[in-house]
Amino acid sequence: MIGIEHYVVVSSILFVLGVLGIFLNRKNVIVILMAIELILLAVNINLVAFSSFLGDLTGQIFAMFVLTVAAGEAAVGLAILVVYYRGRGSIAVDDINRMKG
Amino acid sequence: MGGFPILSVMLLVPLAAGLACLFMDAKSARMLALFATLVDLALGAVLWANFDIGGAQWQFTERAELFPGFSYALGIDGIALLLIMLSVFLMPICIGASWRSIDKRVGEYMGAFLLMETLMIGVFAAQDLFLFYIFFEAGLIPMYLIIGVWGGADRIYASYKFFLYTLLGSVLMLIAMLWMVNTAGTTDIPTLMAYDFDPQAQTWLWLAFFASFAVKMPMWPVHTWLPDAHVQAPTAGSVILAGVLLKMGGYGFIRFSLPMFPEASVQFGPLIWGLSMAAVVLTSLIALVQHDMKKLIAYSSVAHMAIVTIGLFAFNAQGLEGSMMVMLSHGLVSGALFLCVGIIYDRLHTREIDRYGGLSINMPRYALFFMLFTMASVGLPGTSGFVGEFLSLAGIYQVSTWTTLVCATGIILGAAYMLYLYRRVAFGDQKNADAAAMADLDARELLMVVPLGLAVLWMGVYPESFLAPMRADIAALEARLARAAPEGDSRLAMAKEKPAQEEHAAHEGAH
Amino acid sequence: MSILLIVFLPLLAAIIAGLGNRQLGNLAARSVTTGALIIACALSWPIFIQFLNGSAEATVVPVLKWVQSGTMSFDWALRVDALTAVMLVVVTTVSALVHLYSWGYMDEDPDQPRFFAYLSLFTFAMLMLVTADNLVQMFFGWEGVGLASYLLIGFWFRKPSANAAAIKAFVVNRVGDLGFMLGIFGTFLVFGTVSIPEILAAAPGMAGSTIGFLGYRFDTMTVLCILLFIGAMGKSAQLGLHTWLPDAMEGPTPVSALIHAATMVTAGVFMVCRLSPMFETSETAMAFVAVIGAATCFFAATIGCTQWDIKRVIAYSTCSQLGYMFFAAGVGAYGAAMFHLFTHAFFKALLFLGAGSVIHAMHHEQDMRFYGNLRKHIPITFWTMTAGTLAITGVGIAGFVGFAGFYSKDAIIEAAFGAGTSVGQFAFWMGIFAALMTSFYSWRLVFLTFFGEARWAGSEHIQHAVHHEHEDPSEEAGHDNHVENPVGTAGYHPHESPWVMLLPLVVLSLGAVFAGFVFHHSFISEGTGEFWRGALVFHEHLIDAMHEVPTWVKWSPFTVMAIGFVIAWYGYIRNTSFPAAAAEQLGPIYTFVYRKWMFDELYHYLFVVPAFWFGRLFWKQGDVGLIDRFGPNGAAWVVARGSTYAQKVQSGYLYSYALVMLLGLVGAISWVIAG
Amino acid sequence: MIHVFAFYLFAVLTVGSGAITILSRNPVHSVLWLILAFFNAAGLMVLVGAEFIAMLLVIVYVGAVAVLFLFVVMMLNIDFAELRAGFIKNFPLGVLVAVVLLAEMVLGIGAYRAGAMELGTPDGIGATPAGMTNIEAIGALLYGRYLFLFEAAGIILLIAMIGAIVLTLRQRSDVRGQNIGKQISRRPQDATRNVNPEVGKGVTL
Amino acid sequence: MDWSQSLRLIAPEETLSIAGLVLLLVAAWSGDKASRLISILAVAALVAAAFLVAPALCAGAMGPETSAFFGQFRADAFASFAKILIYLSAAASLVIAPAFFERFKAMRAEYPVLVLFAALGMGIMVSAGDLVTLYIGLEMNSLAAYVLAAFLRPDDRSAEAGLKYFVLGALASGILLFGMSLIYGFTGTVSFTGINAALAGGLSHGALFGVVFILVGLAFKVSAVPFHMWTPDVYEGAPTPVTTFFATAPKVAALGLTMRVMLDAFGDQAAAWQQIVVFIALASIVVGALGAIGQSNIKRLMAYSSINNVGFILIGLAVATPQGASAMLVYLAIYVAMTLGGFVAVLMLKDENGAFVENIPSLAGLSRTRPALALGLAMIMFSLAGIPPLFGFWGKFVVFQAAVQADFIALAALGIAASVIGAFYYIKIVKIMYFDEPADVVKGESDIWHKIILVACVVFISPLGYLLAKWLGGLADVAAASLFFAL
Repeated sequence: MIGIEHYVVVSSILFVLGVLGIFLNRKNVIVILMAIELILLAVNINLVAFSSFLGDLTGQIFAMFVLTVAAGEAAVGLAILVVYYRGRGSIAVDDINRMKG
Repeated sequence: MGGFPILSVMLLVPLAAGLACLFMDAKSARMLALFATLVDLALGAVLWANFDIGGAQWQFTERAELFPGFSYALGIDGIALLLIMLSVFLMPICIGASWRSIDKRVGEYMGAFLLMETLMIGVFAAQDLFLFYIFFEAGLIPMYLIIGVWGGADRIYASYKFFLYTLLGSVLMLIAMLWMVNTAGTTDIPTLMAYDFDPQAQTWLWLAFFASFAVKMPMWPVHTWLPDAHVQAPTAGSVILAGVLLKMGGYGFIRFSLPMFPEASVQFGPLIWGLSMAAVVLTSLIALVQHDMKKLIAYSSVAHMAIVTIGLFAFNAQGLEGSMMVMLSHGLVSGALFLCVGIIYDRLHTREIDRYGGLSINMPRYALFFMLFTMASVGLPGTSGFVGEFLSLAGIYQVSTWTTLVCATGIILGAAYMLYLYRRVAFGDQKNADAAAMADLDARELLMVVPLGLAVLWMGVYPESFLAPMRADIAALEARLARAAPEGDSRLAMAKEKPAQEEHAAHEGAH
Repeated sequence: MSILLIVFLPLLAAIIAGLGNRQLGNLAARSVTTGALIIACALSWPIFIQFLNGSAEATVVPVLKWVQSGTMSFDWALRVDALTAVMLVVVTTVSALVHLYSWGYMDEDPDQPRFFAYLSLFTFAMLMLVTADNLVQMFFGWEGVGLASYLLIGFWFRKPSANAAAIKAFVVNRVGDLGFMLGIFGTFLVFGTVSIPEILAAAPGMAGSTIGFLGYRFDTMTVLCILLFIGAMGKSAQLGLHTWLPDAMEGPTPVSALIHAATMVTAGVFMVCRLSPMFETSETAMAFVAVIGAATCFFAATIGCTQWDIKRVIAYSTCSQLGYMFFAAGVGAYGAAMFHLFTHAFFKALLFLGAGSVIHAMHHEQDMRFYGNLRKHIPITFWTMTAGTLAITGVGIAGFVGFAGFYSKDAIIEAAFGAGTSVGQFAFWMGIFAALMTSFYSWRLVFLTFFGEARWAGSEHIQHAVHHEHEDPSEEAGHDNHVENPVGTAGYHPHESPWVMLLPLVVLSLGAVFAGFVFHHSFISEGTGEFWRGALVFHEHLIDAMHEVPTWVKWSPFTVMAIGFVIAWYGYIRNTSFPAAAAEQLGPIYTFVYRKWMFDELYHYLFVVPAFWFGRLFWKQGDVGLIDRFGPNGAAWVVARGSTYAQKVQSGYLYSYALVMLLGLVGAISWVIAG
Repeated sequence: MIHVFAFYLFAVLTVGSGAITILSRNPVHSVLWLILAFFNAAGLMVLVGAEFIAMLLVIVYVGAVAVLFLFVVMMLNIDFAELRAGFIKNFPLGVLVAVVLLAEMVLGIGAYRAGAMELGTPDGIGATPAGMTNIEAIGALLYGRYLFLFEAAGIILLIAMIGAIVLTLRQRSDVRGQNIGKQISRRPQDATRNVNPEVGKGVTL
Repeated sequence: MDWSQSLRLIAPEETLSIAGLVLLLVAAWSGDKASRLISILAVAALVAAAFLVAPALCAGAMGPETSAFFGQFRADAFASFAKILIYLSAAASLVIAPAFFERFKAMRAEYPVLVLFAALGMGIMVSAGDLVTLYIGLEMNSLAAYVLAAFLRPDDRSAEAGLKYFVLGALASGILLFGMSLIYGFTGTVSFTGINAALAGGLSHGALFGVVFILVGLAFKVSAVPFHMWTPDVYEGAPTPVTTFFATAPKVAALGLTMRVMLDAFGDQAAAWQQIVVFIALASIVVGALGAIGQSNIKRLMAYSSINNVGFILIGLAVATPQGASAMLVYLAIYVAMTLGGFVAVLMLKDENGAFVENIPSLAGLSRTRPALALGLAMIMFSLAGIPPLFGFWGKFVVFQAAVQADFIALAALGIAASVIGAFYYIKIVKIMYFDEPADVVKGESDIWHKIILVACVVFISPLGYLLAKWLGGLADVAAASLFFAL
């Protein structure tokens, strides 16, 4: 029988993959944005699974809000990326270090 | 005095004048600063005249509850009175010392000094624990600026060292204060002075306060900020630093550490004795080899302050009164010595001892006063230095003879380095033409040193004026310490065959 | 009360002369100070005489409250009793004479007001010391005379040697003062008071009690007395703390006469006598005093035999004589000690002032090797100094008549013997040897100075003086005389000193001649207790013992005096090559003694050098190298490194930021799991 | 049984395509793998009975977000050859930490064995009323109880819109934009002018 | 549940959102020309909203009547306290903005609108009564903030700041969300009250993980070490008015939110997370101070300073008592004034061409060229260092007082000892301004609004501030009490 544990494991793996995607990549910011989407996906799986196993719809409502916000976030993120690209002509993560120290 | 809030006025006058100075040109700033400090001196005289010796312990009290746990409470006892007097007495002299030697940013300078005066009086007059802390700590700012802006070549290092050293010391005290207030439920200093903290807790509280006061004092081995600060500060800065700021440490011990944590104080007595012994011997030896006059006097301050601490931690009337007298005397004397250095520094712009020599020839008046202050620093009887030193050592003798012996070597070493200094500066041949051409004290300088000289002699010949106001307070403190006071190692034991009651009488005499 | 005038007139005069300084002018300063002293002197003698004839009682005149702290209380007060009276006349008389003498001696000095101010200040301090009613005021005087001594030794402050000597005097004295202070503390601890009469009254009751000191327990009175005596050792230049006294001769000669012969250095003796009831309670302390005194007496005399500087010889002589006084006190003969103090003041001041006169005449040459044949040039000086020498060597016929020193020194030697203790025996023999040497060096001084051939030519001072005259063309006579003058004079003509200098010499020589004869009944005879009236402990039985000593003991001082005289005569008049040969023969011993038993070298390497070395060590290695390096600077370094590291971590890369966040997350989770 | 099979299929595909998303060197491929991950995640959601959210996921993510990504990837005109997805220098440390994190999460939460997780007890507010479908129940909650948040979410989308516009909109001076109002209000008399020039003088424009 | 009551309780939010929407329309209609007008109107709206929330604070509102929308939203005294700070600092960042953006010809009408919406989001954050509201508020603020960070398009650094902020912010949101999902799963509810009740029996491992994830996510928002890495870069890169905004309002909001979550939802399980907060607080104090020491850009320095200050504020959280919460609020109020003043002073540093000076060495000798400005900045620096008698000391004082009262003596002692490191760089600024020879760089004229705000802030942090201490402390006490009021 598939229990809640399975879903939590899957979402945990996805979450860790997303986190990995953020900091392992050094060339491409877009992939980082996608990694963020993966994290949010992991959260959504968690929420939905909990919601279902609890028999409580709040989780699904929450997931909906997360989806909504994620869409907005993606838009803003890509917009910033575009601005950045226009200024610097690059989206390599390695180049994003004009400010440090 | 009726309900006249004289302490508040004393705080307010320099504060207001200081703020006004910021917006003034050099000339009027000087005049205003002098005027304000003289007004405060006059108020101080009124304060002293109206202080009722033998009256209530706390007089001239003012109290305004600002909010729970913090009130604007002022009031003085004899101890505070004397230290306030010291402050207001030195301030006009400081202004005078800066009259010509400070020519840049005079308004700000005077402002900083007047602010300093407010804070100093505040420290001694505060009756609320946190009010005290605020005044105590705030002094860092003007002093930092005074050293940093108007100081010597290496002023940045010195000002940082001064600021951070003392800050680190005092922040720990704040924690202890918070704990005390939390436990005792009051911020009122007089109440706290009578509050019996758990001896276990006292240990930590005492250490926290010690961290602050030891640095401020300064005690060996946390004294190294002092030589730098003194050397770099302008003359008046050194005067006020040595004259009053160092006394805050001693005042802290006598106002907080001893009465509030008697058991812990006794417990840590040997620590203090050890540090003081080290301070006396080490810093005196160091003073002996200095080439820089101010540094020499700075090191001598460390040694003198060690006499204060042993007096305080003798836990008896002689020691306590002695250390108060040392503080007052050191305030005058080291201030005066720094002034003496400043006077010749203004002429030759060097503090290098070897550049001077034979000043007695061309500056006889200067030499006279310098000699007077040197002797007072050495602790010659008849000058202020003696009374305190003698009483402190007499006090500690009853508790620890070793400490007495070691610290008393200070009178030998002190004589050695001070006379060696005097010899190199005022005696000998005139080695440098420019030093030989220096003019003797002018009227302004005489106006500064003469009052100091008179005060030094007064305190030496008739110290009763200074002992009387604090007698009752010291007695109260002694009584408070009595329950924990250690039995000295010099205890007298009568011969066996003596009748019992005679032994008893002898014991009473001895304590 | 006249005592107030006696004490405070000199102070007033000192203040006037000191503050007036050059504006006041020489004459005014001289007159004010000397006048004050003469008045003080004139007022002192009646007091002394009243005590002599028994018409005065001990009194205390309160002046001003001083300190009251807890149970410790002491005031400014002037005590007058027999002991004080003796000191009063000694101090004021010698001081007045020295003031007067200085009119002449210091005539050419540009800084006279300062000098006279110092002298008067000294007198004031000394008077405060002798009139002290409590130990602290005595300490005030004690340090006050130290200050004056410092100032006067360093009076010619341009001379490096004078400065060094002044500092040395002050610092070495402070070592003694340290002991004194500890003694006062201990006394207060034990008796609960510092008032001398009260202490003395209570002292016998403390016999047998013990006190803790430096972690050990000692007999109370022994500790206290020895500590106080250390103070006396410093001030009175006793063995170990004596090194400052010879150097103090850098000061002007009147100063040496007043301070380093007649008054200040005897303060230690005075103190021991003043506190005699205390010392009486501890045999150990007494023995200590006696042994130190006897040793000093011997040791200083040996050095005195070898020195060439006229003032140094007298200085070591002083040291030696002080030793006599101490061992007298140590064996219980306080009266004899005081008597010797009294007579010594006259003849030693006389000797110093005489030496000053010689030096004055010899254009500040002090080396006796460049003297000789002066008796014809300065006859009054010669005669007065001879009187002084007769006094110090103790010429007199036992039981009949003699010079001042005869009465006092013989009394001491007899008392030492009469005490009947082993310490007394030791002191006796030391005293005898010292008497021999006293006679030798005193006569040696006289012979070298006043007899023999003139040896002035070798002196740079004389050369300088002569050249000075040569360059003055108007001084034709000098040139002519030069040709005629015998070899060795270098054409120099010593002149007798002016009358202001000679008058004190004459007055003092009267004292040197008659003081012993006139006063010995009062000081050291049976029934003298009447005179002292409890001002010091007077052992009648010791007087008896003194009278009952064997005859050889009575005659031994005279005998050794005669032997010393003969040796001196042989070595410095009869066969002048003998001393050098003898010195050659003795070799290392001579050098050892000549170099003053190496005390200066020893102290230099034991204290001075290490003090500076340690000073530098604690400064450079301790404060800078250790405390600052690992304290503030170390902390600053750590912070700076931390800051660099923090900035390095802040690399600007997104992935490292994310990694740090992740590490934080993992850390937090690990923490809660572990917790 | 089919349930179990479906779960493992979707789970493996989700995780696998997620992994390839972040590891792929070509961002276009990444987007496509991401889409696959979303599809499978939607499948997982269907398995637990959250059809509406599953559909939403597909529609919103695949339909909008992923396409947006693709659009931007193409628009930025990136030199793909340059994007050789290199890894950071402390890659092993990163992976190690990530693995530790995963292990802690799985082990710590107790998801490694069945029944170890004790979920909370819902308060019943969000329970699906009897007879209502998932979508109806969600609708009721969303427009009832969560109305305030629903409105707030609208504002979030508005902010995202403003943000995206404000950041990327450029008034380019080299491109003449179309001013419709101006075009419409244009009259012949504004555009043409009759002149009668003298000979040899020409026309002043 | 009464809709009308709910709508009444969210009056400030309604004001702000309606104002935002209307102003957006105005902006769309009249373009950037109207940006000044829009700014003024936005400020008015913020001030109006502040007035609307004030009564709740003054009345010490707490309990069920402050709860709106089924407990999702709370309009209690605590929220009011935070909102007043948020709205006022948002208004201040609007007031100071035009002078800055005009220099770059980048003043856009959308700026005030975005700030308004961000303020709205922050208001929702501090009023959150459940996790969903929390998330919505947070994201509303964050999205606006990402855009604002990248707002200065001509400047590369601005875009980089936006990108970094966005990526890391999204990661933090992800962590936070994951934690929330766990909490939801292991408690079965999203409402704080429900969570609190559900956890009453103890913390399961899953819920514990949830708490930690949430704490980490929030720590990012308040820029506490080690989740602070974005702060210096973003503060440096973002346009100065935006940085001012970031350093003030969102800080208040995030801290308010953190307090709300940790003390309300997880308050009874404080033992589980206190030690983490203790560590974070101390680390923030130390790292903030260390990082600041080597800086030559004053905005970056202020960023580290804010990290450092957050450390002190978190000490108040670590003790998890009403006194601690009250102390945090007092500290926050003072912190906002200090930071605002500091950034306004930075904005006033212009060279003779009017270009902004961010380089610390350029401040050399400022006390002689611009004495008043130097004095103000020096006072702010001393105040940030916590030296009495400046008011900044009071903030530290109350925080440590709370720590000591809760028997966190060691924490207090360590924290205060570490504050000395911080003093080092604050007095370095003073040293540069006062002790060094003038570099004569700062010459430009300042905007009148900047002067007004700076003077106001300086007066507040001057010793005169102590006159307000009682009043401020009273309000903070009330606010903290409402936070601890068990619903």
